[in-house]
Amino acid sequence: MTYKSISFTALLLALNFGALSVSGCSPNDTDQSQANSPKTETAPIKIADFPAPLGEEETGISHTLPVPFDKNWAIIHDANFHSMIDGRFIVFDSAAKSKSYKGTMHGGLVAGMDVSVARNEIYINTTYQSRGISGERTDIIAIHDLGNLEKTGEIILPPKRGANMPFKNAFRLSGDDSLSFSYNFTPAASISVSDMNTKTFLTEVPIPGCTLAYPMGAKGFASMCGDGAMIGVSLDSVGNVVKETRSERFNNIDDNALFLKHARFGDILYFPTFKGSIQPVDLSTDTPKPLQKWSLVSAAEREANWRPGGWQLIAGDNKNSLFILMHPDGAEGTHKNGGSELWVFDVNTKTRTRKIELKTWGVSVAVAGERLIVTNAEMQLDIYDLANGAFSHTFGDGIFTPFIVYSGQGQ
Amino acid sequence: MTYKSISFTALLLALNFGALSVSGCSPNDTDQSQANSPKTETAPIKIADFPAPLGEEETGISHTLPVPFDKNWAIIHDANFHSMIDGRFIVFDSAAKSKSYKGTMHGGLVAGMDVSVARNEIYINTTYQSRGISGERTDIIAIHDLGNLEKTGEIILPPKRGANMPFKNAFRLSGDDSLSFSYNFTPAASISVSDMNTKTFLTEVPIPGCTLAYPMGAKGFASMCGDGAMIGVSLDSVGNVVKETRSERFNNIDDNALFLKHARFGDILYFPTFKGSIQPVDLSTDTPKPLQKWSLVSAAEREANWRPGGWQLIAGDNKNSLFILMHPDGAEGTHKNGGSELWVFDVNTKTRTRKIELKTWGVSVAVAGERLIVTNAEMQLDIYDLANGAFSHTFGDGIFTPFIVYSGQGQ
Amino acid sequence: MSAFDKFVERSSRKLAHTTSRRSLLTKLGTLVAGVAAVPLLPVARAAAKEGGYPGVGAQTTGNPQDPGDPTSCDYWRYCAIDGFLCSCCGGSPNTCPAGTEMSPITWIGTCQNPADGRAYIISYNDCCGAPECSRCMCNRNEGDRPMNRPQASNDINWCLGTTNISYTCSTAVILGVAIDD
Amino acid sequence: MSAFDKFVERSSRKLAHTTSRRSLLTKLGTLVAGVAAVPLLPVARAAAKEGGYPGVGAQTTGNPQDPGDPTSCDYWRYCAIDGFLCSCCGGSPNTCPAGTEMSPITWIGTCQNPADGRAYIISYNDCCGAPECSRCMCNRNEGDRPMNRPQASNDINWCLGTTNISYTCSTAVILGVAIDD
Repeated sequence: MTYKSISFTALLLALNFGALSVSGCSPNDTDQSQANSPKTETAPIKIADFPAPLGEEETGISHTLPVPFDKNWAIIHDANFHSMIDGRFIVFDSAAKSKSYKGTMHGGLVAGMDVSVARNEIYINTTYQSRGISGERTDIIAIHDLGNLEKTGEIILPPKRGANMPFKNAFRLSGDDSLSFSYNFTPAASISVSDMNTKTFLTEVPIPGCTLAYPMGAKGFASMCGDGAMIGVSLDSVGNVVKETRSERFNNIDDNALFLKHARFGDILYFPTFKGSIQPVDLSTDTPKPLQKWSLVSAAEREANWRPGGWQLIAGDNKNSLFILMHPDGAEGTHKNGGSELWVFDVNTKTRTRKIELKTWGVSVAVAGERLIVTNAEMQLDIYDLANGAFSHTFGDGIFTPFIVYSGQGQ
Repeated sequence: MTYKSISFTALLLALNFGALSVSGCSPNDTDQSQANSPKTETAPIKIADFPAPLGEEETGISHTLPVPFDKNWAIIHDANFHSMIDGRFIVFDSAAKSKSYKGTMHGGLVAGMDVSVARNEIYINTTYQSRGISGERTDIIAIHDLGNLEKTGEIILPPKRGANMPFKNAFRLSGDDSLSFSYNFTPAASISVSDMNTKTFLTEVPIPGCTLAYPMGAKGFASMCGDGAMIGVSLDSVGNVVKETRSERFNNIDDNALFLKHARFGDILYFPTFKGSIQPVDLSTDTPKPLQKWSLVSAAEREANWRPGGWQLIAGDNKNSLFILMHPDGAEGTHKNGGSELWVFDVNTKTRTRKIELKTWGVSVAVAGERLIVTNAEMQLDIYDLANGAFSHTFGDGIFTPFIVYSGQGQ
Repeated sequence: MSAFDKFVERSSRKLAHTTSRRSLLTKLGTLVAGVAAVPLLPVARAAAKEGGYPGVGAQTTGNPQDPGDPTSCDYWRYCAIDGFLCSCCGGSPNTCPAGTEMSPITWIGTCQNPADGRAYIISYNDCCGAPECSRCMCNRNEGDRPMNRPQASNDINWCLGTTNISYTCSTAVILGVAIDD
Repeated sequence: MSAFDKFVERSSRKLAHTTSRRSLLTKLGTLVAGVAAVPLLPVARAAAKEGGYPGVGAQTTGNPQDPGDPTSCDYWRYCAIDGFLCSCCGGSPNTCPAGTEMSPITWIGTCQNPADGRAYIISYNDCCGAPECSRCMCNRNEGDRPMNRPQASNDINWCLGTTNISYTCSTAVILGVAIDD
C-alpha cells in the first residue's frame, strides 16, 4: 500500500497549511495561486482496461424517502439503554437484505412515537434536559417530515412524561389522527392531549390509578387501571372530556395480570396474560368492554408451563393473526424472559395456526407488511417471512436495545 | 424459589392500589389505616442459626470521597463514541480489585477535563445542545466538587470548542491553576481563557494555524503549529497576551510527525514521533525550545518497523520514566493502531529500561500512583504493577470507549 | 409539584402493607413501586451465573447472615431488582455513589435470605443524578407486575422527587422482615 | 460565524493543491481536513476482513471500474476514512442519508482504485444532523496526520458550517484523479 502513502505525502507536501475552501465561498477561485510545492510524484497506472477515469462526483446530496413508506418498512425504537438520553428511531426496510437502513431520528430519553400517514409526519414524544442528564427539563412532541426525516417543529408539553420502559401506548394518536395522547406519571397519572393539526398542547386529563392510553373511537382513549378495570375517556376536538366510563374489573393483576401490550384488530384489543390467556377488550363504544377470555395453551402445554413473555411480546397482522412469543418452564418472574417460539393464532377461531421455532431467542416481535421482525436476545433483529415463518436474515450493527419495532405507520 | 412468589403475592394482595409514601411527607403516619386484606401467608423459616433478623437499614445515604484522592485513583474519560453526547468521567481506584469504581460525572460531548487539587474541584469542558443532538448549543466548563463529584456550577464559553477526538491538551489549567485554556476550532483556531478563581470567561486568544494548549510557566501556554513550530503565549492574570513567541520549525509533519501527546517531566515535554523518536521540548522559558531528538528504537527494531502507536500512547511516572505503546510492522497509517508491548525509557539516560509484553493489545496508557493502566483493544482497562510490569487485573463493564485515563490530579 | 404532593398525601392516607412491622415502613416512609427504566432480558442475569460481571471485583458483606456477593445478580436481596447494581457503581447494596441522591419513593420486593430463612422486605431505591452507571445490569422479575400496579412494577424509573430525574443505579435496602417471625 | 468567514476568505486566497485538475477541486469547493471524531482502533477494521459487518447486507456499485463493497471497510475509497460508513446508514459512498446535511468542508485522502490503477482524490465529507449512525465503524489512517495539520487529520469532526454540528456518518466522494494521467 506504499503507493497510497507516497501519493498522499506528495499531496501533503503540496498543500500549504490552511488550504481550505468552502462551497460557494470562492467566487474568484480562478485567481487562486498554485501550490507552493510542485508535484513530483506520478501514480502508477496498472490497468489499461479503463481508458477514462471515474468522473468527479457531486457533493452535498442527501437522500429523500418515498412516501408513504412501503408496507415492509418499519421503525425501530432503539431506546439505547446504556445511554438513555441518546435514543433513536431508525427507519428500515424489513424486506431488503441490502440497503435496508433508511435513516434515523433522535429519540431523546425513552420516547414514544406515532406516524400520521395523512400528514406525512412522524411524532416523537420525549424529554430533554439542557445539560444532558441535568439542567432544565423540556418535554416535547418532536415533529419530523416522513419524506426526509428532518425535524420540522415541536410541541412543548408539561414536563410530566412518565419515565419508564418504552410502551407503544405511552404515546398514541387518536383514532382520527387529530389528537395525541401522552402518558404522564409524576407519580400522579394523567394524559397530555395535544391538537396535532394546529400543533398545540390542549390539556391534561387526569387518569388517577390508571396507566397508558389506548385510542378509542375518533378522539377518545381507554386506560388500564390498578383495580382491574379499564376506563374510557371521550374527548371533544379541544380536549374537553365529554364522557368518562369504567368497565367491570376483569384484570386479575395479582394472579394472572394482563400485559399492557396487545394486538389490535379493528376495535378489539387482544391482551395476553402472564399465565397464557388472551383477554379481548372491545373499544367500539365509549365504554371498554371485556370479551370472553381464551387460552393460548393446551392442557399439556400448561403442564409444561408454556407462557408468553418478552417486552413487546405480541403483534398482529392484517388478517386476524396474532403472533406471540412463548417460553416453556414459565414461572413467577419469567414474564419478560422472551421466548424460543412464536405462536400464531387466528383471533376469530381462537386456535393456533402455526408455531415458529425461532433461530435465536426472541424478546420482542413486530409485523411489517410481509415480514415478522423479532428482536433477539442479542439485541439484533431477525427477519422472518410472515407467510411461512421462514428465517430470512438478520439486521444488525449500530442498534443497541431495540425493544420495540413499530410498523411504518407507527403501529 | 416458589416461596418468593408466594410471599410476594401475599404482599401484593395486601397492598391496596396507590399505597405509596414518601420520606418526611407523612407526619401522621401512626394514624394510617391497616391493610385491606389480612395477612394469610407465613414465610418458611429454615435456619435457626440466626435468632435475630437483620436490622432495618437507613435510606437516603450517599457516599463521599476522601480528598485529596489517593495516588492510585484515576479518572477515566469514557467518550462513549457510539453515543457521543453521553460521555462520562469515571473516578476509580486502580489499585483495588474490588470496590474500585468510585463514581461518575457527565462528560457531555467529547469533553476535556482537569483537576485543581488546591480548590478540590474537577473541571469538565464540554458542549451541550438543548435537544441532545440539535437545538441551542452551549459550551461550558462544568465545575464539580472533588469530594462528592456533584456539579456546583459552570462557566459559559463562546460556542467554539473544537469538535474532535479527545485530547488532554484541548483543556488544561495553567501552571498556577489560576486560568484555564480551552481549545477552539471553528475552523479558526483559538484558546478560550477563563479565570478559575472567579469562574469567569476572560478572553479568546487566536492561535492561527496552531492547535491545543500546553501549559507554560504560571499563566502561559504553548501550541503546536502546522508549520512545524510551536508558539508560546504568555498571559497576565486577566488573560491579556503579554508576550508571544515562536520556536524554530522542528516538527516534520509530513515525514515523521510529532504526536500531539506527550509525557511531561518538570518543564520538559517529551513528544513521540510517528517513526519512533522522542522530541523533547523545553517550556521553562517563554519560548518553546526543542531539545535534541533521540530514538526509541535500535537499528534492528527499526528494521522490524517497531513504531509507537495508539491514542493516548504515552505516559510518564514521577521518576523520569516514560511508557509508550509500541507495535511491530509499523507503516504509514499504523500510528493509531496501539501496541502489543509497552516500552519503558529513562528520559535522562535516553535508554530503554524495560519492555512489558501486554496481556491484551493496548491503545492507550496511563500512570496512576503505583499502577499502569492500559486501555485495551476491547475497550476495557488492564491494570499492571508500575514497579515490575506484572499484570494485576482488568477493570471493565459499563465502560465503552475509555480512550484517555487521567491521573486523579487530572494529568 | 402539586400533583406529586397531592398524590403523596392521598397515598399516605391509604398506606398499608402486609407486615405488622408497619411502623418500620412508615418510619422509613418508603412504599413503593417500580425501579429503574432499564432492560429486562434473561441475558442480564446470565453474567451472575457465570461468576460475576467481567471486570468487576467480587465483594462480600462480611456478615454471614447476609451471604453472597453484592456485585452478583444472584445476591439474595436482588430478587426483584431491575437496573445497575449500586454495589458495582461506587455505592453498596444500601447506599448511593458519590454525586447521586437516593430516590425517596421506590418499589419493594420480598426476598428470602438463604442464611436465616427469613423473608425480608427490600426497597429498591434508585440513585439519581449522575450518569447511568451501566455496570452490573441485573433484572429479576419475581413479583413484578405491569405499570397499572406501579408499586409492584420495575418498568418505572423512580427518580421522582429527586432534584435530578436521571437514573444512575439501584440499591436493595432492607426495610424489615416481611412476615412476623 | 465571522471567524469562520474570515478563515474561509483567507484560505480561499491561499488555496492550492497537487493536482493540475485544480478547477475540479475549486469548482467543488471542497478542500479539506479531518473527518468524524470517531474512534481509531485496529478493531474497527477487523470486521471488514471477516467479510463485512454483522447484520449489514453487502452492496456493489454495479460499476466494474468502482470495485468492492461500499459497506466494507476495505472498499478502495475508504483508505483514509474515520467514521461510520454512510453506505450502511441510508446514504451511499457519495450521498448522505435522509435527514442529514453534507458538510461543506472536510478532509481528503488519496486512494488507489484497484480496477483502473489510478489514484483518486477522495473527499470524506461528513453527513450531519441526524443521530450517530453507529453502523460500520471504519478507521483507516493512511496519510492521516495530527490536528496541527487539520486538512490531513481524521481526528476532527467536520460538521462545521452545517446547520447542525452532530455527526451521523462519513462519505467518500471522488473529486478527481490525484495526478494527471
